[in-house]
Amino acid sequence: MTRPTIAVHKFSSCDGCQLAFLNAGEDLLELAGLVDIRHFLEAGVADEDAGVDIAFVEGSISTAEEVERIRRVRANSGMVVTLGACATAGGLQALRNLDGRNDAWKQAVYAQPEFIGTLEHAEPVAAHIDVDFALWGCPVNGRQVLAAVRQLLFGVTPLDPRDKLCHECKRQHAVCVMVADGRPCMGPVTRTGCGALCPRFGRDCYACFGPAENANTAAMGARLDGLGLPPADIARRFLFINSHAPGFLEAGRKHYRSDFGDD
Amino acid sequence: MTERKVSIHVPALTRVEGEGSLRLRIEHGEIEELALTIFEPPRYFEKFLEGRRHHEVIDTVARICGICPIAYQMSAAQALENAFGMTPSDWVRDMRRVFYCGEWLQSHALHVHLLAAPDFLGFDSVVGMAEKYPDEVRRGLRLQGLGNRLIGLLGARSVHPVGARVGGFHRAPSLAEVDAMLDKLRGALPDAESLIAWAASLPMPDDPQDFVSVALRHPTDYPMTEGRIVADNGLDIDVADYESRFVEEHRAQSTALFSLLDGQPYLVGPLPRLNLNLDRLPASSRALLDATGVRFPSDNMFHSLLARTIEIHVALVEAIRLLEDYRVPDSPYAEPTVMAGSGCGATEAPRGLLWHRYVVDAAGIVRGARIVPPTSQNQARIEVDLRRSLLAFGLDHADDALRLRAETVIRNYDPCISCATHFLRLDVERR
Amino acid sequence: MNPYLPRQAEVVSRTVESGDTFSLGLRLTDGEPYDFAPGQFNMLYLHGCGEVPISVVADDPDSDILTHTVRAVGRITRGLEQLQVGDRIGLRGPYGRGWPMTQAEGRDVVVVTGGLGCAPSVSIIHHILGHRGGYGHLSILQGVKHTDDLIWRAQYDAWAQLPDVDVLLAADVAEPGWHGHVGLVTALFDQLRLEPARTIAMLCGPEVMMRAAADGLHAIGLAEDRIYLSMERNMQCAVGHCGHCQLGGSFVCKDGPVFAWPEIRPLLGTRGY
Amino acid sequence: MNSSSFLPRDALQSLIDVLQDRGYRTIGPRAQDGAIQYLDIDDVAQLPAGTGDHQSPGRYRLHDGTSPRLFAWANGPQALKPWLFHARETLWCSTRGADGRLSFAAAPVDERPLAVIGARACDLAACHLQDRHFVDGMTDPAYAARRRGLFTVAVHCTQPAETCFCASTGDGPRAGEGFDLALSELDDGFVVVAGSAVGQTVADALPTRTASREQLAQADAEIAGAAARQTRHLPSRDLRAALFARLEHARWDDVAGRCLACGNCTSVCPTCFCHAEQDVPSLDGTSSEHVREWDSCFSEGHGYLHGFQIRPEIRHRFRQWMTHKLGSWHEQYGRSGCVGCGRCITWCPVGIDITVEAQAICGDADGGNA
Ligand SMILES: Cc1cc2nc3c(=O)[nH]c(=O)nc-3n(C[C@H](O)[C@H](O)[C@H](O)COP(=O)(O)OP(=O)(O)OC[C@H]3O[C@@H](n4cnc5c(N)ncnc54)[C@H](O)[C@@H]3O)c2cc1C
Ligand code: SF4
Ligand code: SF4
Ligand code: SF4
Repeated sequence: MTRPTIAVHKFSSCDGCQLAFLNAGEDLLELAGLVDIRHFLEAGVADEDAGVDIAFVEGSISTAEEVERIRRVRANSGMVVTLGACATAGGLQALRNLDGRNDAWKQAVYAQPEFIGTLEHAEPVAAHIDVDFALWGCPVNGRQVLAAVRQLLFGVTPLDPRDKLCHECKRQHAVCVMVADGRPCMGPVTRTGCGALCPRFGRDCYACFGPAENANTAAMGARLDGLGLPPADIARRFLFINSHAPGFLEAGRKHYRSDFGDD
Repeated sequence: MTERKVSIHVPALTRVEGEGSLRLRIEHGEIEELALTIFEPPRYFEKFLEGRRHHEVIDTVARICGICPIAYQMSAAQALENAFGMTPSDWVRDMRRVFYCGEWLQSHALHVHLLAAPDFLGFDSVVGMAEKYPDEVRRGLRLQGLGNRLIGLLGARSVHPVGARVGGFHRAPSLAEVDAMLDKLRGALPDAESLIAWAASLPMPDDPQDFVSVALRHPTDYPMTEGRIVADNGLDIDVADYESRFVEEHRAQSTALFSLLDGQPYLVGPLPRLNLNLDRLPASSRALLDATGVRFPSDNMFHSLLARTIEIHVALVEAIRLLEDYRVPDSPYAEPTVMAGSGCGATEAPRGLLWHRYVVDAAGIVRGARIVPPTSQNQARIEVDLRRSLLAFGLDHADDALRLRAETVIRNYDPCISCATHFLRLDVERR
Repeated sequence: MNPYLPRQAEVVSRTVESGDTFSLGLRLTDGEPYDFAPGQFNMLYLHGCGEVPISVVADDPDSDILTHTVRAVGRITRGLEQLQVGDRIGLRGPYGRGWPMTQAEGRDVVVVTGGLGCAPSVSIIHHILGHRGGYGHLSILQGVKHTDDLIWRAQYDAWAQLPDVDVLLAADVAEPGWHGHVGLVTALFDQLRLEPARTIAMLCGPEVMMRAAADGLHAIGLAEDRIYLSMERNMQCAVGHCGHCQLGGSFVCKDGPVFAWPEIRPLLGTRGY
Repeated sequence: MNSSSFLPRDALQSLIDVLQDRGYRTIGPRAQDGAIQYLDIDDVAQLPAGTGDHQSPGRYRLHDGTSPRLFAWANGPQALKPWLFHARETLWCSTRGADGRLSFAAAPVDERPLAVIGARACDLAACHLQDRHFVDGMTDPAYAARRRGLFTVAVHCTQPAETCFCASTGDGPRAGEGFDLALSELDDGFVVVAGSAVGQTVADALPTRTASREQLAQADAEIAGAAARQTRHLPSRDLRAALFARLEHARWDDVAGRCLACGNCTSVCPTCFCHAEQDVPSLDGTSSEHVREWDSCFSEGHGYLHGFQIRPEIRHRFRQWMTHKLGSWHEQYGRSGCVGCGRCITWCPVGIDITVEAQAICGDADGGNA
């Protein structure tokens, strides 16, 4: 029996999501026996253009070279799975897309901005190619990644939990930090996946897993307002790690004035 | 002798965090071109911070690097507390050290086993190495996993942990959790001990060279989260004075930025840390080091790997020491009194000194930020080392051997390219 | 007894019915008895992936093979599609209240199905044909979106040859050579040969189709409480615990899936129930 | 069984000790992470002496006081439900051999008996409802095993929160039945009543004395006072007809605009039973745990059919919740699914109030029979 082939590709990112594999401990060795890893630079395997069954892609697309490379990944891969917030929704670096700040920053930062080969926007992978499955989170949850790999090995689509974090928060018996402590928790609009880490640690969720299905961002914004957050702060609650995820972008823009100034 | 013309291009370096490439051109036995290129696109972190409230910084800077988020969080917390004129409680300082021990364990174990050791044992990757050295690889994965769990104790998860905040931690672990962790840490000591002996026995090139070691130095402890910045050239300054001696410079033909100390390349990371702080090692770590027979301070860059294994032991010993005295505090943090100001922070990331400065306004909103990661500090040094290491190795070696040697040299620095690519003042010249 | 625990079943046959529809013949391996009534369903379990409710199409009286006809639409059903003869799965059941075969005794029966709704109703036909004297005239009406979706053509042709059985087929979109009706299945009601007062109707298919059919049959004189519908809802446990299948106060898994029209009429078609 | 005795405050530890001696794991209220939670207790010192609470829609705060009382608070986010109907639990495990054969094994159930000290009337009523769901008819083995081993020490409620309305649903504040022991807390101790034969044997083992007439009178007065202080109520105990007659009421849209569909109300509700199942296989695929976890009618999966969502909008989900809880529950279990604990009001992050919404939709209903 031939083992399925996989590749892990890196684009603009912090490397944290790839660690879901490298941090897997014994599971990493087990995985290496179940699949044939053809390309994974950080693990020492380099064959960028290898044809594979499943390609995992970390990072957002933010240079012309990356646009070209992600197209090659698509062409060489049976399935493309995005790994984490950057690949799935643009990630933190997509903050530069807001209000054309990219150009302003380029001017401010680089002596010769015309040579900086970055695109105006840092974009999710799906803005450039078809994506078969998306794993959210900044970083992804390692257990979720391996579970997805397992389902793919079974020949079945992985589960895609899109429920609000509150469901999981309650299953974990965390005390609600919004109700019991007045914190601006984003759990009610954020998808599950992390295991409700922040509320379990007594703090508010900052939405690193992106928007949940049917997220009522208007009601959420109103609640944050009720907790005393100024509009710019409400905007920043939405415009953080998943600023370009549908739902969050519009919600953030509604409260967003300019340049996040305090008002 | 050599009349051949060699051009080696390693388009994508493997087993380094992030992506970089190396261009090497040798003509008539001379290195005509040697450039380590970082092609990770810039990620503008300092700009993202402007306009955000101080308490958002910790979660933001973690995202600069998935391998050493705690270093970013701890340097930032320190800098902001500094700006607010607050000193964290002893409990907080102890727990930060424990937190940091987790990162050293995790990052060093990852680097030693998954990234560097295959070089010295002649494997392409850890997967191949695991077949021949299953016990060693499993030992590494155990230590790495333990580091992750130790981070989780205070941070909930090991990549971009959520537990840290300005003023302390969001949550204090329970006694039961700490006890369970202590058991695991104690149980890992034999692994760390045998790891040091194993690392000392690895076939290492003997390659002495001149370099300036820079690290933090603490009055009593092995440096991690606090200290003055010192160097073996006599430098001894306060963290706040960093910018007066360290300058980032741009050089032609490279897209990366070089940090220089008084105009010269220098080295940060485990080897300089150890070289400068031998007298701060816990006694048991010191004894293990002495038993290797390797003389420190060492001027062999390849002893970085051995230094990492010593630091894995230090991390275990220190975490055990601090957690043995653990008590649950009344509050795991102190709320900062926000005021306008500016503050610096520096900690010893696994890869070396990580320096931050923030300017905040009276509302606690960040107005300016500067972050100097270890990889940019080592940049100049890596190129110097590459040039002379390859010459010492002998340019008439076959291409593959040259390439492997070059990669080995680079990987030995454990460069973290994601960290390095938030550079802000970057002048680019192309020909 | 743990009501959630599956039994092992072996795939003994696999038939492709159409592009996305296939039938699995399953045999329980534990040798324990298994009995079901027409209209009941099983939970089929794909190892490591999950469970789905699937109706029992028919049991072959001469063997112990349970046939399930499945349309591959999502995670699990596409996984089931990959099974080969000899593979093992989990099976628990049967569950639910099936078709009113007792109430139907001595009556004319009209079976109206849409799409894969034909699967759960094949058992009705088998039962009637197996107890031919016990029932009156049998009308079988099946509607599909496209003629390509029609499975079991030969079977329908065979049934149509039997005495006292009418088979009427309809397709919204027909390929050339189609002899059935083009349009909605409900338009076939004028062609029905039945005695409304002594007729019982059994419907299975998309809810819109069932509502239209129930209205249409009522209009031609069938009593409301003689019209039965088989409902579909999300089911996780199949024993009335998980709560997903609730339709008002009814648990579709145990109070249904077959309901008399008046039982569910108030909520049927109300968006959200 | 009905004779009342008095247990002095300083002898309360004996209750924990007796229960532990009899093999019970003892659970009781503790103030942790800012809320009263039912957790393991070994020592009365762990109980929340003097702690009280302020609750209002979407808000919960504990406060310290000087009272010696240990049960002078209204219920926290959860009570019995998580101990009987676990938030996440493996039902069975599937193992695949090298030859492809599968074998299935039920997950082991921790059958160690549990004693809960401090259960409230509303929670006992809710437990009774969950028994109807999980035990009567098709029996859930894990729930039933835990239920069999459960010993409840009720404490009649004297401190209702602003959000409580158990008096209006008829479920409190006095624990009427379904307990093994019931306590009334007074300043100097507890009036103890046994509610079962086992309860009586435990009561007999306690260093009690006879309760005085005054003590009994005060205990009754405090409970009555608690009922009188409740301000919220539902328009009627049976809102089935009224609700289902108003499925197109404009209020559903109004509440949908405010509702986050976060499912907190269903998670804290002591009677909600919905759950989902999923498989958690090992990485090598040889074994797989079939796990169930709390789900909610506010989740996407609850109303999902392939390619079709029964309840796509928040309005449908909220309406499903309320028409079930207050309406179709009557069809299923002969009463409303609400025991008036008020949790869904307090723990809703945006403070949606079931009594207000019910009033807005059915307020004009004639005793719910409109
Ligand atoms: C009583 C009953 C009898 C059925 N009989 C048949 C039959 O004979 N043949 C057939 O092909 N189909 C039948 N179905 C429908 C079949 O159960 C669904 O197509 C199947 O559950 C889809 O699962 P999936 O994982 O492939 O799809 P996905 O869309 O990936 O669904 C994911 C999950 O959602 C749930 N789900 C999705 N759709 C349905 C649905 N329609 N009903 C219940 N749960 C659902 C399941 O839990 C499923 O695992 C029947 C459904 C019911 C309720
Ligand atoms: S803490 Fe946050 S995630 Fe948890 S229930 Fe409250 S609002 Fe939801
Ligand atoms: S609680 Fe929110 S911010 Fe915290 S880890 Fe989970 S999704 Fe991310
Ligand atoms: S519906 Fe609300 S008040 Fe009623 S029992 Fe449930 S949580 Fe308590």
